[in-house]
Amino acid sequence: MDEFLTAVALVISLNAVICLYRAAVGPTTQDRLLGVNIVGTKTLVVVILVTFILAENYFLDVAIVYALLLFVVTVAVSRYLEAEGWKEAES
Amino acid sequence: MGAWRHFPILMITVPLLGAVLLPFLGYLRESWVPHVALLPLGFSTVLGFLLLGRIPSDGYLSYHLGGWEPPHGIEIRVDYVGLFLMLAICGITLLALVFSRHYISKEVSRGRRTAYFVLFLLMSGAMLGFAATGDIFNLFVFMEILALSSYALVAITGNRNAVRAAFKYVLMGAPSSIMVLLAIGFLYSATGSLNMADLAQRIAESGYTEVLTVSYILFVIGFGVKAALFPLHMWLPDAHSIAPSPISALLSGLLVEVSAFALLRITFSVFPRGAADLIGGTADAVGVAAAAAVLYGGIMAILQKDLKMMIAYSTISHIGYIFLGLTAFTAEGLTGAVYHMLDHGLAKACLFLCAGNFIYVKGYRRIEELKGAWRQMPWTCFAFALASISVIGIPPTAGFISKWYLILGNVRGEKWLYACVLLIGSILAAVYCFRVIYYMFFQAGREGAWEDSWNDAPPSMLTPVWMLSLGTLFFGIFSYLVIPSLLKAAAFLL
Amino acid sequence: MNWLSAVLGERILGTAKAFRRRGLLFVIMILFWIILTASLALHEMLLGAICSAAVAALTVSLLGRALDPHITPAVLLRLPLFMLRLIWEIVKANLDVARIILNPGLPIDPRIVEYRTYLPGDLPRTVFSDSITLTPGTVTVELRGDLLNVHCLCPYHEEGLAGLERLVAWLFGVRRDGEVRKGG
Amino acid sequence: MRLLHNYHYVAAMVLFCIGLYTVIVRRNIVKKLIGLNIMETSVFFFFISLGYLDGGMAPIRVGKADPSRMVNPLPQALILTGIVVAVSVTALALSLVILLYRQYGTLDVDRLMREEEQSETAEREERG
Amino acid sequence: MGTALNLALIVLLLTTAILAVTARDLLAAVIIFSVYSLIMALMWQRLQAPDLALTEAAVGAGVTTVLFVVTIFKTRRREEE
Amino acid sequence: MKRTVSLLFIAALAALLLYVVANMPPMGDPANPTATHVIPRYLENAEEETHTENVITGIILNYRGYDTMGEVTVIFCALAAVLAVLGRERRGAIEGFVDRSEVVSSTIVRTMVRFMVPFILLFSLYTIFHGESSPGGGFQGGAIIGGSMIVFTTIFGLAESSRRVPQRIRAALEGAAVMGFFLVGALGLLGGGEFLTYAWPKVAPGLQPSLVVWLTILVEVGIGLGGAMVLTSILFAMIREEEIATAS
Amino acid sequence: MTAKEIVAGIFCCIGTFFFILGTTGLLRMPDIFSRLHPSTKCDTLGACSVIVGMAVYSGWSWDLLKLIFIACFLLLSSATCGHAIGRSALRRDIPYWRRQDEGAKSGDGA
Repeated sequence: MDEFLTAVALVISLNAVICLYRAAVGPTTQDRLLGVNIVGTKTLVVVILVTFILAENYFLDVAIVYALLLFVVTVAVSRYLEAEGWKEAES
Repeated sequence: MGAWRHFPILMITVPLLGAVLLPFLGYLRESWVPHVALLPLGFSTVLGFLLLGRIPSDGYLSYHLGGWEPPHGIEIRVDYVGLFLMLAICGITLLALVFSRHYISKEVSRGRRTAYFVLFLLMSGAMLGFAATGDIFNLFVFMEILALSSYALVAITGNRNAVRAAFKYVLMGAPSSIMVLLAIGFLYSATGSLNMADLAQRIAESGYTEVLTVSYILFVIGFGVKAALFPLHMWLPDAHSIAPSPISALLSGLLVEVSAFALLRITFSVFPRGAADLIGGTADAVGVAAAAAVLYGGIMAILQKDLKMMIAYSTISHIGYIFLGLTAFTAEGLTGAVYHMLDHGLAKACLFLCAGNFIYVKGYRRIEELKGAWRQMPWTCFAFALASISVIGIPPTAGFISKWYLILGNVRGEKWLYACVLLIGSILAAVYCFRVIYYMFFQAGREGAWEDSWNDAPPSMLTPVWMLSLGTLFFGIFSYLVIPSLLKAAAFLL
Repeated sequence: MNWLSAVLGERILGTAKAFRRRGLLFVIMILFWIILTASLALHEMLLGAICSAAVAALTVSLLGRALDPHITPAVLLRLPLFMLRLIWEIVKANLDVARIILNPGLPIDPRIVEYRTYLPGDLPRTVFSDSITLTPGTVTVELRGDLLNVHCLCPYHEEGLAGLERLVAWLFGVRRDGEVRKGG
Repeated sequence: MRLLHNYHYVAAMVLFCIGLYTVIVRRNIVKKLIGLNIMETSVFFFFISLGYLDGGMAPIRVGKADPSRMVNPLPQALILTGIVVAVSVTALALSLVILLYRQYGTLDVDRLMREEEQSETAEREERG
Repeated sequence: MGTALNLALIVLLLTTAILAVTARDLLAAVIIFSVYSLIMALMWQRLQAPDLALTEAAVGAGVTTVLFVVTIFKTRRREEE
Repeated sequence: MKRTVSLLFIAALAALLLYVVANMPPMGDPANPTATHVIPRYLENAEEETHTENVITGIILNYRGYDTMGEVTVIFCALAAVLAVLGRERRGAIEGFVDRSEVVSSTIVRTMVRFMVPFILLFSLYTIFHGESSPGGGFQGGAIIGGSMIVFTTIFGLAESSRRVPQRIRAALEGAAVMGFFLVGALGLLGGGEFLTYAWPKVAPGLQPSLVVWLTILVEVGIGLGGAMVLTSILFAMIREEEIATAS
Repeated sequence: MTAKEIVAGIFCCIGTFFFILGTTGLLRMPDIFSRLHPSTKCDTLGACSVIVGMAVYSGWSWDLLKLIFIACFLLLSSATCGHAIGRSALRRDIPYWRRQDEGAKSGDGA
């Protein structure tokens, strides 16, 4: 079972590599943020998988932190993206 | 074992604790802050003097924090050389703090004064901890406190140049800290220990010679940046000349020395004698760099037009002296290096504080503007001259003694070339110092540049200056009080 | 004496209300604490009670305002059913999106439509728009007052909104005319 | 092939060099700080790899776990301090960046230095 | 299989690091840097350091990123040519 | 020219580092110096000696407590440095601060943040208190509180946020954290032990185990709250759009 | 291979499938607004089904509750994050892709 879970984690992390394409290319910053958010979700899932691969259940705390932090970062950054101050800077 | 074995840790923590308490005082009574800030440092100084007779010159005081014995816990290890340096730190920071009280009204805005004193105390406490620790990772932690507070103190005036200089300093200082951390990692991977004494033992037994060598190289690069060794000195002239003068005095007179001292500890306490083949090549390279630093610093100092800039370049040159003493690998050279740390600390702090006096009274920074300064500010000018004599190395000042031992050490180590370089460095120092002295005393200034009556800086600024310059004289005349013990301690280190 | 009793009554009622909010928050928090600590030992529970009380006291003004008028025991009872239904909708949504993505022609015709909801208050609207985001081909991109801007992947996705609104209305016990059903 | 076996170390060193490259070569100061952070994390990564034990467990003794199979806790304790230091340095450097931008209007190191030269020449001319 | 996962994570790390360094848009660089921190934390968890994974996720990905974003918001978004 | 020199330097360093790595002890080998020298004692005895199940917490707070004291000082120093650079915040200045960006954040996000902040806070408390038996500890918990403050501040604005965590409270907690650490250290001194001994070996040996536990928890809470407040203050100082008075 | 493991494995496979789907959507979709759809839906469902699989795998234990909490949290947070990103795109007047014009056209929201 561990091998299987590791394989799943591997597939998901390879997936994340592909998602980084969006984060790298854009074209808008929102696209990048979205890509990053998705990579973060995948990382979270890998954390959960690793918890069960290593059979150390307190790693789930780390997963909770991941979920909280993903929310915090995405919301904070998109809030800054909304603000008007960007307009002249972006051009 | 009496209560005095707790003195080192109290010397370190009391300034730090004082730094934490100061903001509250600043909240209640802001005007008391400069006075109260003196208390913790004074306390440390007193403790240091009390400790003076207790530590033999061929032994050390080991203090186990939390009661965990060394390889497992952290050890504070104060040997004679370390105590010597700690006393120098206490004394010079105390004097610079006294000096600051009036001076900061000139350069630091009102809202930042409390922060200035907080950072000042943090910096002194960190320097003391840095000099005393016997654990290599703890060294890193205190180095970071030191670095953070010094970055902020360079930028504290908040004007354009200060912020730029501070940022330059961060850009060089932070990567160097990381290199030190990496070096610690390599060292740890090869030995499995972090305690300096334990490391010395383990290194002798360890088979991973490549790892140890590269670790030493990284230490040299990291501490070399912190100590502004020649090719890595770029941050120093800006930071030292732009910071407020008491801070320049600390940076130039102590911080750089303390970093060099850390490298000394690494070279002699961590890498044992048997490991000379590990670090020999690197040490030779350091010697070459140091020799280049002596010449480069001297020549650049001659070319400067700004007084503080000149003193800053002179510091680069003197760091070269200290490193040449280290790489001589003889007891005399080591003694010279340690004595030069003290002497250079006193003299450089004095020079920067004198420059601060000129800025405070007249706002003059450039060397040309000092023509005829004697007429108005004789006390400052005489102190400046005395300190300059020590920088050049003319008897009977401490500079002469330290240079004597440095040259002696290099001759004993059969490094004739370096001995010559040291002599040439002194000649360069004479050139740039005498130029200023000549301007001050023997040239007439521009019309109206200086008043005819004596109108010197306030006593609270003159006293530190004079105490520092008299200190160079004292340690020159009464060097026999210290030198034998230092020689013994150096032989013990080697 | 009349006004005094009125004032007192109000004060007591107000305190009771605040207390109820705080109590609710406290219960939620201590449940979360039990989940985190994964134990029912006495000292853990004591520590948890202290921490939860502290957090509840600190954040009641934050969470309470959003929760108070809407969260009733009935809502809590209906929540699991709502969740099940929502998860079913999410699965359907995913299959739908999967069909679109895997189609080589990418048959989408996106547009942003406006939708005026009759749900009152922040919490029901938030739940509604989050459910919209999670269900077929729709993402809420703006919520101003009772006006939602929804980005639809295909025109037919728009039709699902009304059903979803009914579901959320059922959860919070809201009728079409905007009245909140008491008690449920 | 020690290098292949120690691929964690290799990765840490490569990241370290990427960070150093950014700090030294890139001209934008925010970019330099990102490079600094990459350097820092790479060194932390190196430390943690040092403490790893094949088939080890996290050094948390829940139940009666076998201590000889635990990974080395010391580097982890050290790096915790290291992370704090890193975030402190970053915060300070970023506040310096804000101040620099306020006063120079640029984030480019070359321009900052050029400004400095200009201001120096201006000063020289002004003084005669 | 575990080695493959580790390698994949290292590839992710290197990719994110290079992307963060090369992106011309500073905000994008910072956002990608936060992913770098997240993946670094995951890597540390693989190396059995849960304490540090927690810290890095909270500090590296959370606090540092937001401080960077605030700075960029207050200064200039694009790298100058 | 400069660029070439830097590139050469980096290339040389990279080659050097890779050369070292090729000669380093193999990773994960139980016979490595790192795994055999100091560590066994920590792993064997940490639970009895420091009363923590999480060996890392035991090391941080007991064996290497002095480092942690330095770490707390570093945080404090960072705060002092940032405030020195950006200018101190005037009393009550932020509370009257008006958000200039004029963008009101979305209702959905506001509601969700309202909903999540209590959970984040409770989770961070859990992290702080359970540092000795599960991953976490003072600073981690503090950083998570810092995260909650970040999201709250960005969504609700600086004024609201600083009304909830006023400067008085922040300053008091920041100072108290560091001071508490020093005082706990000095407590060991009074009891006849060394600095940072969380016990009174000479005075009350019988009290020792419980004293260690309580002081450890006290220090953890101190670090957590202090660290959180420092991070919050740094964030506020950086967000604050108040022109500072530059004096020269 | 117990039944529990098989069920968990099936859930993991479903989750992986949805992840791949989400990635494909993220790459294929023409503009930011349509990219939000696969990310908020497929990724959330993928994550949730892996989490459910793990919950099945862990059996009746405290981990189950934690996993359920994480899943609920993920549902809420990904919906909110999707909304926040979409709103910031709308606010910044990023044009959205329309079928009729076969190209980007500025949409002012409605």
